[in-house]
Amino acid sequence: MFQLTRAPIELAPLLSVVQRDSDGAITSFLGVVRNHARGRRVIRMEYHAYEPMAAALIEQVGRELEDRWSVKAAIVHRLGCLEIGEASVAIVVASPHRAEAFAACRHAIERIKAEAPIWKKEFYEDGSTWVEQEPGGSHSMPGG
Amino acid sequence: MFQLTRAPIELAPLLSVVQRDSDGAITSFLGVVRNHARGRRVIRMEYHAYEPMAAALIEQVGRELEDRWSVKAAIVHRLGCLEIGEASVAIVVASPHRAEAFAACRHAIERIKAEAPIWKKEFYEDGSTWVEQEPGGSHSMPGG
Amino acid sequence: MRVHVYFFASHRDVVGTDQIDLDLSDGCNVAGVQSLLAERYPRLAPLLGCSRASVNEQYCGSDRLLADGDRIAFIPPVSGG
Amino acid sequence: MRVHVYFFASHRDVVGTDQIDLDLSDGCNVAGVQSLLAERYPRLAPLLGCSRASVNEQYCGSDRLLADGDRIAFIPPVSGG
Repeated sequence: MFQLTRAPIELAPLLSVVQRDSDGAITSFLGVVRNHARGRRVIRMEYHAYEPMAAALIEQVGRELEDRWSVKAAIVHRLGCLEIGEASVAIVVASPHRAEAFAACRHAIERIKAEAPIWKKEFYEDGSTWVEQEPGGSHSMPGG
Repeated sequence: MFQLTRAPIELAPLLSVVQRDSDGAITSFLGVVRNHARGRRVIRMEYHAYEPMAAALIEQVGRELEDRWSVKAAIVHRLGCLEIGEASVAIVVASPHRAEAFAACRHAIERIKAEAPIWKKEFYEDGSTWVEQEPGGSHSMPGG
Repeated sequence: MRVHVYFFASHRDVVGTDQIDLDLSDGCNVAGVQSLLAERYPRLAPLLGCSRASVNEQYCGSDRLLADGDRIAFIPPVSGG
Repeated sequence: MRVHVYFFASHRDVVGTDQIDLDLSDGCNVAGVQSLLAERYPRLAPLLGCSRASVNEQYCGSDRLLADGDRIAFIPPVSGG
């Protein structure tokens, strides 16, 4: 399952999508909206995408994981308005062994953060701004 | 929440235990019972512990994560009889940033696998055996 | 030939619309579209410089030649995940 | 002094019980208990060699001195997680 959604993300259904009887390890990553960024208090977040391209990229990343590590993966990215604490992205990876499950999960979020045409707009008490970090800027101050 | 349990492990309650408004990343690891090991077909698994020592060790590992990476963690290890696909251990780590969440989660499962006085007994169609791997043996052929 | 150009995030705010069509002469490439946009929307020009081009939902270089009906976007630095 | 010794996993199967009490002379250490057990349960002896000792639920070295009431275990290679 590789998709964009406007509904709240639930982890449990993703676990059952990926898990096979031969798997001994399941890793997951949730990106969640936090209450501060760049020194400012954030009150909510809006996620916006170039939808067909973002959907294709997420599927491509999922296939990469499955080809490179022989894992089974699910990736869901949420769009629209999110409150503090809500998940913006979920990545779930099942594998016979844990090393591959951790490596693939980490790879997926790095690829999505670097490549997926998705933008967040941060809302503060007195305004809002699109977050459009320079590539590389996110390495010295990584967000979620 | 750092504990041993005989009940099936659910991930969702652990997520809500660890998540703070300042967190942007939540990683989790589930160890699950798989249907083969050491070249044999496994039909179920039994987990057994030196309970007071295992409980103390799990709590100690959780505190280590919180001290070293400033994350919030939950660790639950299940005991008793488990069917294929059931989770034997869950580790959930919340952090403002993802690098710490991944590092802490991985550290926790490595520490538990190396140190926690817990043993699994594998059941096959024609018998059973305690798994008592030599330390280091688990590195060349890591289990879940 | 006619191509479709899509705008996202801050670019959309600057341009005031999410999509325009452009009529191009044959042989035009992505860099040519970028120049046209920079001329038509001066406030967009500096933003285009730190964007990545895509054609038909695939990242591409600025020398990519265009065909009738192509969908073009200049992707601002992304912040999903 | 009297100490309590606990057995787990394959050790428990070999010994046939999960716990015994031992009466020791003062000054006895963990290595002394290991020798006593190896003598009393010959099939346990090789298993003790690849175990880690614990006293009162803490891993310790074999030179650890024991006190009345201590809880001792020889932890077989673990396989949890």
